[in-house]
Amino acid sequence: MTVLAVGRPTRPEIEIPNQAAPEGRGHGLAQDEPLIFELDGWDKTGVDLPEAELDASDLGDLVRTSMIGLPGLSEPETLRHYVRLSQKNHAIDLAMYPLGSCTMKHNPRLNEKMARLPGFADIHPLQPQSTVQGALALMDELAHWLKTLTGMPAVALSPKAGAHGELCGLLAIRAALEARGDARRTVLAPVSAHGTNPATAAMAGYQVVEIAQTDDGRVDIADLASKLGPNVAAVMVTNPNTCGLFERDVMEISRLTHAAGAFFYCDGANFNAIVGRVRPGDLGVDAMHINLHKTFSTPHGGGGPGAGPVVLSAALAPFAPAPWVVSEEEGWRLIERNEGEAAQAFGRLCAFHGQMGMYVRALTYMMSHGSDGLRQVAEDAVLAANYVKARLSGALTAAFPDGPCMHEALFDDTWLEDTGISTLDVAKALIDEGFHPMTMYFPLVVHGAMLIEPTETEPKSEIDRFCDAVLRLAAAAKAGDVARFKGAPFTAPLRRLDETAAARKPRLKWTA
Amino acid sequence: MTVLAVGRPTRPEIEIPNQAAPEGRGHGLAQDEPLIFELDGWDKTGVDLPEAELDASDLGDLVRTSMIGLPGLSEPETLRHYVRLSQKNHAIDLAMYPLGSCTMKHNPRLNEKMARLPGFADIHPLQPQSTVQGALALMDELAHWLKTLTGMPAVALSPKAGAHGELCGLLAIRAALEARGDARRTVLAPVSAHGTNPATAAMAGYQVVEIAQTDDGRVDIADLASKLGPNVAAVMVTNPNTCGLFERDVMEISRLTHAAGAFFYCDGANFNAIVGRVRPGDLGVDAMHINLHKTFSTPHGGGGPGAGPVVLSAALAPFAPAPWVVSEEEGWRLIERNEGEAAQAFGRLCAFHGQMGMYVRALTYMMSHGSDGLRQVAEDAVLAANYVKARLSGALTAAFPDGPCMHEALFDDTWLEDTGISTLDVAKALIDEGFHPMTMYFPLVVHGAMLIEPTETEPKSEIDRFCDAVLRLAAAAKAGDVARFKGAPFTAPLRRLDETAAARKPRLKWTA
Amino acid sequence: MRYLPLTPSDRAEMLAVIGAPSIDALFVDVPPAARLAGPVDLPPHQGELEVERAMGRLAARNRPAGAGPFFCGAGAYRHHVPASVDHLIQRSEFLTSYTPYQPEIAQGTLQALFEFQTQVASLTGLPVANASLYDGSTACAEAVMMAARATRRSKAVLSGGLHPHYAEACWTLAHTAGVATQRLAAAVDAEAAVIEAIDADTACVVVQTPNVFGTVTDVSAIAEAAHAAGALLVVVTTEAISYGLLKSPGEMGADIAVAEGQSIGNPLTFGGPYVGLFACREALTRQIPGRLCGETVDAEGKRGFVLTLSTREQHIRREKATSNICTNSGLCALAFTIHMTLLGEAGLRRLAMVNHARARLLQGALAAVPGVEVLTPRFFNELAVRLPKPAAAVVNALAADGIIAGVPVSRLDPGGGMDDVLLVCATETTAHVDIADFAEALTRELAQ
Amino acid sequence: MRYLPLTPSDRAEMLAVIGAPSIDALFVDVPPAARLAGPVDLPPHQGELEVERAMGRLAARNRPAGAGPFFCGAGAYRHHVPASVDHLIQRSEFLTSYTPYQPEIAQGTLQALFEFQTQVASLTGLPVANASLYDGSTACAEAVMMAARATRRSKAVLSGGLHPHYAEACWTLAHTAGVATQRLAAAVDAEAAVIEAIDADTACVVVQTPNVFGTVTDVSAIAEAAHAAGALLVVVTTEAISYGLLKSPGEMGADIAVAEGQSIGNPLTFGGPYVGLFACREALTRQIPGRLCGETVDAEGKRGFVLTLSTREQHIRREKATSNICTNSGLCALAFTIHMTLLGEAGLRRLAMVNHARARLLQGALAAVPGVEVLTPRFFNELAVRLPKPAAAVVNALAADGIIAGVPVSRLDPGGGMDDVLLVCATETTAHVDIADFAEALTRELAQ
Ligand SMILES: Cc1ncc(COP(=O)(O)O)c(C=O)c1O
Ligand SMILES: Cc1ncc(COP(=O)(O)O)c(C=O)c1O
Repeated sequence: MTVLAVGRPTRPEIEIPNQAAPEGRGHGLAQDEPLIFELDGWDKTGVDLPEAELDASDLGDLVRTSMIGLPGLSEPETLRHYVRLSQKNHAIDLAMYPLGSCTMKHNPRLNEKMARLPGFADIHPLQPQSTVQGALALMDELAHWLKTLTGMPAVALSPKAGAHGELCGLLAIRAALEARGDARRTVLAPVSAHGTNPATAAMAGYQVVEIAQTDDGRVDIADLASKLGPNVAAVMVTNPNTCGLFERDVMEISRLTHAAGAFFYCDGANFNAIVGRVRPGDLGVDAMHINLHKTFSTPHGGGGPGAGPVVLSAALAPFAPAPWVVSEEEGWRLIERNEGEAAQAFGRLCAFHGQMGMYVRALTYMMSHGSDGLRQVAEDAVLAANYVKARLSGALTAAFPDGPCMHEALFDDTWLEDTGISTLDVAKALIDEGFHPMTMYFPLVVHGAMLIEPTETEPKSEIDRFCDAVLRLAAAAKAGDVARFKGAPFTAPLRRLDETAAARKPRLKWTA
Repeated sequence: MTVLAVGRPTRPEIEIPNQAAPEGRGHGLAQDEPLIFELDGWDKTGVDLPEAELDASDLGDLVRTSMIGLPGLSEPETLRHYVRLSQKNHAIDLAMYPLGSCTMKHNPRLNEKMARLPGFADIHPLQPQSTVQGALALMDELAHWLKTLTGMPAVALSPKAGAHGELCGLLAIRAALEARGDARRTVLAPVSAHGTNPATAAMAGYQVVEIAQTDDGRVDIADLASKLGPNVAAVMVTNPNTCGLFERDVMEISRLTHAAGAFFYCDGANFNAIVGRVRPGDLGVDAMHINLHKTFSTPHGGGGPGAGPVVLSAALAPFAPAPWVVSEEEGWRLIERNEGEAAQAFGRLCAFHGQMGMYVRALTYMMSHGSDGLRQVAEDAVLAANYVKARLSGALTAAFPDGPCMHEALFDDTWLEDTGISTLDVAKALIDEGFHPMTMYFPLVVHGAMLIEPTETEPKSEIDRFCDAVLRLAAAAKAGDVARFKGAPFTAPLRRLDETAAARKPRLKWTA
Repeated sequence: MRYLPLTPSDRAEMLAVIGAPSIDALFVDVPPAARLAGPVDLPPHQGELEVERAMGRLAARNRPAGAGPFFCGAGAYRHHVPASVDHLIQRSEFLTSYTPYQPEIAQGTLQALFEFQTQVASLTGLPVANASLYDGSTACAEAVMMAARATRRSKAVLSGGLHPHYAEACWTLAHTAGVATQRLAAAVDAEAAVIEAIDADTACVVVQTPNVFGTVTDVSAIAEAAHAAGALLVVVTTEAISYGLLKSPGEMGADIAVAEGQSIGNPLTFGGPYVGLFACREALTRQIPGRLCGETVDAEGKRGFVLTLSTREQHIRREKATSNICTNSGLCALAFTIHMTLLGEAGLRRLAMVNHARARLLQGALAAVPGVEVLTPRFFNELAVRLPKPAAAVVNALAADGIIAGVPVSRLDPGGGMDDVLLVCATETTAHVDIADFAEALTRELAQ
Repeated sequence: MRYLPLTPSDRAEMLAVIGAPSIDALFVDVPPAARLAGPVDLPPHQGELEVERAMGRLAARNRPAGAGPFFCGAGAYRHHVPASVDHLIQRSEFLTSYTPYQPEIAQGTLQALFEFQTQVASLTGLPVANASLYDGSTACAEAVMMAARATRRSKAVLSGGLHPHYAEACWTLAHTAGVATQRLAAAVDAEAAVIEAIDADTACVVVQTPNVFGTVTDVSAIAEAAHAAGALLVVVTTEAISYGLLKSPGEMGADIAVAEGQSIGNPLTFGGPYVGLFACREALTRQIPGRLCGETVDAEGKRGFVLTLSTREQHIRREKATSNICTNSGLCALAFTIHMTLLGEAGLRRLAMVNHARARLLQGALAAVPGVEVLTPRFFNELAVRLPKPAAAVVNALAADGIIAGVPVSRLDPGGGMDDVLLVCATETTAHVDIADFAEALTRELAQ
């Protein structure tokens, strides 16, 4: 059996004899869909364009004469191809998607509509600022909401996702330290941290030292204290953490961190659990990214785009990268260059002003909820996770049974001991129950982790349906019905996929 | 076995023992979805509304105090419910939909986008005409395209679908006859006519007399001549007809009709076959409706809305119902009332000016194709149908094997003789092959009719895939694999439905 | 052409399989004189960009209701439709499917129609509803025809409060079938005159509430009078949101209720497509025009839905059908159902109350304008006011100022002698500032 | 609140199951001092209508590119995106799914990514492409880092034709990792100076074509020089449509090609979200940053796709990962792939030719304006012109006239002494009349 370091199998354990493919490609409403390269589109197009008025003779042999190798399809064929493909996806709009740490909540369609107003979608990042005052005002307003909700004095909007936000935060910290002539080289982070935390720290030029975890799933304060020192630039802690728990001693973490002359970076991926109820600024946080695509519901789109604004403490604010917006008497002004008020900025993260399309969606979402609704978001998210934990704890093994969890409930695979069934098998079996599996094998601190995040937008009936399905599977596992798990999924568009084969001899593009 | 008059079985012939429902409601990506009334939404809502500033005390006991009985769902629940339901539908966007007589062609998304421009979607039918000049210009332009394509001098835009257009045409004929003091009482129509033809004639106060059909699927001219007379108001002929054939003697039909003092109504549902190649005005037609939702691609939406403008000859034009648009020096003017230039109008068909939303889509479609593209539409549609006919004729029995067909190919069930398999069974078995079945049991003139209309927007590969599937089924039928047919569909969201039970004790709404 | 997938080589191959020498050979049955040699005289094909620009130019010449103060009603109403409604009805599976003739692969459409029928029945307070007709006016005409069939009588009494377009549509359909329509005189409170018009020939009485002048009436007495005379009562509603506040037709004794459903889920779109609601008493079920969706089971006993009682319909019954309708308003009905599901009972009631409140604010503001007289005694969200000038002229003058002041009665019913009457409407989309601007502009205009 | 399905009674039931007395009890781990007693100081929730109005007011204060003549490029391009692209990416199944961690129920996303990778490889003329990065600029910075890793060298030579924002983003990422970036002087034909900057420390040379001034360069000689010195060549393209006309990076010897993919399938949206394209030679595969989608089979032997080589990535390799990127630009990549599929080879080539032709028309028109000097010798669809006045002032003056004249170089690269240089761009969306209006207004403005 091929397994990853974290113990996750990567190829199906059962071998099913290679069956003859059915004749035809469709059955009922489902279609096996070839790749566009196999659809006979070598001389088609799905667009009508005018004749060019002039040729490219001026370009001489700069012109490409070789075949590019792009198939084209008429519009009806293109539409059908991608509609068919789409139906092979699970989605929030289809059923609960309890992917822990990912906050798969409802994506309001109003947000999509607003982002498509020509006044937002059809403006250029470099057209005169006098012609985009509404866009600048919107960025300013978004910044106001983020600052108020976090209790922080500044925000850098431009990071393009959470990991990019982490980088922004660490670079601001690095710049602040350099500004005081203090070249520290280490970042402390717990083992439970998301992979982006150590990866970002490394990118920002830091060595990562792990902080131990207590038995109750929190930062081990004694260990932290012992590792803090003059070489530590920052402590990176996720709060609520990736075990779904609030860091009870967060005040102490920030106190110790600051006492050691370091900065406190908070991974805010789990801000959904506390939005409107707790302000990270009140916890001593110096920098925290906010995944707008999690807490503020910009759609994940099968892997992005996201947006990862970073709120900053007063100490870090001067080092924030351009661009940012200031509101002046004559209107809003975009500070684009690292000069004047941005002279201390640590650099530039990306070409333009960040993810405007996501700003529109996030602000629409915030205004829709309002301060009352956002607080309710946190409460319902936490309530839902604790409900899942309560309903499943009898059959599964909660990783941290004592006390409430926050927005997600973490289980380990102790309950599967001696069944021959793995966390992966349970995940795949859940597919046969109509659900997207929970996050598996993350965080790394518990064995065979199953991290369940229902979010506040699941109705109780759907959460119950999910819990019923998990309990059914737990009963089946205990009853020794191994085939139901090892063979799963049986009802998805494909059976279990062989990831080992994919990695061993990578085929990363179609070839004729 | 319960069968309709046309020989169509209406309940499954096989009985499958009532199995225990699976636990849970989902499997893989599919969900069994309850009705909204079963989703526990009696005290929810998916909208946020302000408080009313005033109450309804002024209305006293005109106010409803009883419970209405409407469930409400939050937005995420509503979205999920209807997304799940949608996935239980076949659609053109999923696979070929060769429903003869229905012209299920590609629906360009540009048309949808244009119809949603606020300048079209957000205007009121009764706001001042000076504020809707663009809308009136669009109607005028649409009228121009329709008149040019049909070679007819006038068009009434307001009918809301094909059947409504038929009514419009017959009422214009009736008014024209009345205007000359000629109260005729009969309409002649072939047996192959669509059900709406006789139904409309009856609604317009006429008795319907059937015209016989020749062995080659056309109007029997001798029979027509014999039935024409001073009591015949109109001859209603579909051309191309519902057997998918062009009425070769159409000039003779119109000559005889006019000679008898009657009008020639042409059902234009099949205009797609000849658009840009033949103008009905050149054939002597007096009135013809055009289903914009067929030839001009406005989407069918699971049963409408459509639009059925009627082109009219000079003799009938004065009797067209208001509203219509005239272009004058100061701009466009909507004639809304049956006075002045509309004094002879036969009446009013509906409250406002017809299906503006469909006009936008249809004109967008026409402008996209242009005169060249529309001609190509007809050619490709006819080519595709003849190709299907050629490929299937060896295994199936073409109803009219000699000569080319137009946009659709008609087969009867002779090829199923002695197999115990019916046209309905073949249709249901096609579902298991991933296709929407062809039109079945229509037209009534051939036994167990199978009417296949591929349309011009099917790629050859998809038509081949369809033909392959039909040929596979034909082979299976001949090989006696009856179970494959009687049990079909096996792979659809539901097995075969019992229509007899539905009609015997109608349950037309949910009850607690 | 981007929508046509066949390539020249596809065409050649296909012709070869057919055994035809050319495309022209497939058109041999067309009389030579009628074969066009080349394209008709219309512009050639254009790319998306070009078409979009041309349509955009046309759209820009219209003044959208949302662009400023706007007070038109009279059968079509501007309401806010949640974004998710329009998103859902654009899903391929709903948008690009046909009438659900193959129920096994059309349960999405069918279940939604079943939900629609149930909602319409609840709203109208009647036991049976169909799966939609074209719009409110054709539903009204169909109701008259159904009443004539059911009672075998040949006269319909149309209240003077019935929307004139509806009355004309009824007349058009009825008179050809030999059913007379007696249209009573238009008046703000026209319902009072209905009862005396009922006689032994009367198949039905058609009464609208809120009527075209906005007046809300309890039609119970008319129902009693109609029933006593063996006639049916048809109750018409052009503003479906009013069901959220007012007694339902069924509760007041209606035999048939018809309505324009546009207000729920559907944009104004210059008058169409809209969706006609049609509900009635159970005894009339087999007389209903249009599609009906019913519950049944599949071969495994699972619940499912089908089109049913199709022996009423043209494709089975042909000239004996209850109507000629075939394609109806499926997608508009879906939009209605989704919006209605979002609203729910609580949302609809609140929405109705907000509409009513805004109309009362409008009433108050207009009543304070010198020279304006409010005519409608009890209204839901629209009312008639008398101006000291011809209403059409005032509307035109205010339009030039960017205010769409409402619908002059003269536009609907020219002969009525009500040229100075204006119909005004307020909904949840009417802001307080819109009302203030309107009152101010009207004051100014009337002072001239 | 319309997005929150739990009712008060649901909440009570759930608390009972949990055995908690109140919601507050679930927040016990929060230090009391940090528990907010009530809502923060922000407005309360609002309905769709109210929010839509507020956002509409903001949008109305921006001047959309489509509202009139428009000539901005410089890294973001206005192209026509077919309506079907935006329709498809809004399908629930694409829009509301996560990174495809469970491939059995994410084949839609995965197959589209595999198509994307293949298209990007074809366009760039390189064998391997990843599943997208944030945008062109971060892709460029990642390319520099990858080159440093692969060559174990620590200097990157950045051509003076590289978009200044890209150069800044490279510097920001590189310098913290101890990789020096040598940024050469900005010049319209800056590529000429690149070769001499290559030395034995050089990990890579970063050259943009068409460069920020629009200049198209054959970089083959630079490739040779780089390879001779053991360095890699990174070729940057900010206008992906140019791939349809110009020699590909791979054909000219690039080791890594990065590009901004926005032009294909994605609207301007004020600078983001966009989509970074990243392709390279096969030998670099295991050094690639970001997601890779690969082909495999399922347990029944059917073809399927999965995310692969994830041992490069942060979630497996943590601090040793090739990048920290997690969420990338999936939906923008999907839009790219769909638009690219609609275009096909023929469509892309034609589109590129139309862009080029319109830019030549623009060049001709501007060259005829007194005082204007065209600087760019060979261009695709944008070029630099020297004005007799500061470009920023001219742009502002023309904006007041409704013409968005382009991007002043001063806005990108303040210290460059090119205040009189204006970057102008034409695409298929630039109408002849736009060009004429621009030339006329510019003539007028310069005459003042
Ligand atoms: C805890 C945590 N941190 C950081 C990230 C990275 O965020 P992004 O994917 O937006 O880069 C994630 C995302 O999954 C996360 O869950
Ligand atoms: C031949 C024919 N005539 C008339 C009609 C009626 O058209 P509509 O459904 O638009 O009312 C149809 C529709 O199926 C048809 O096929």
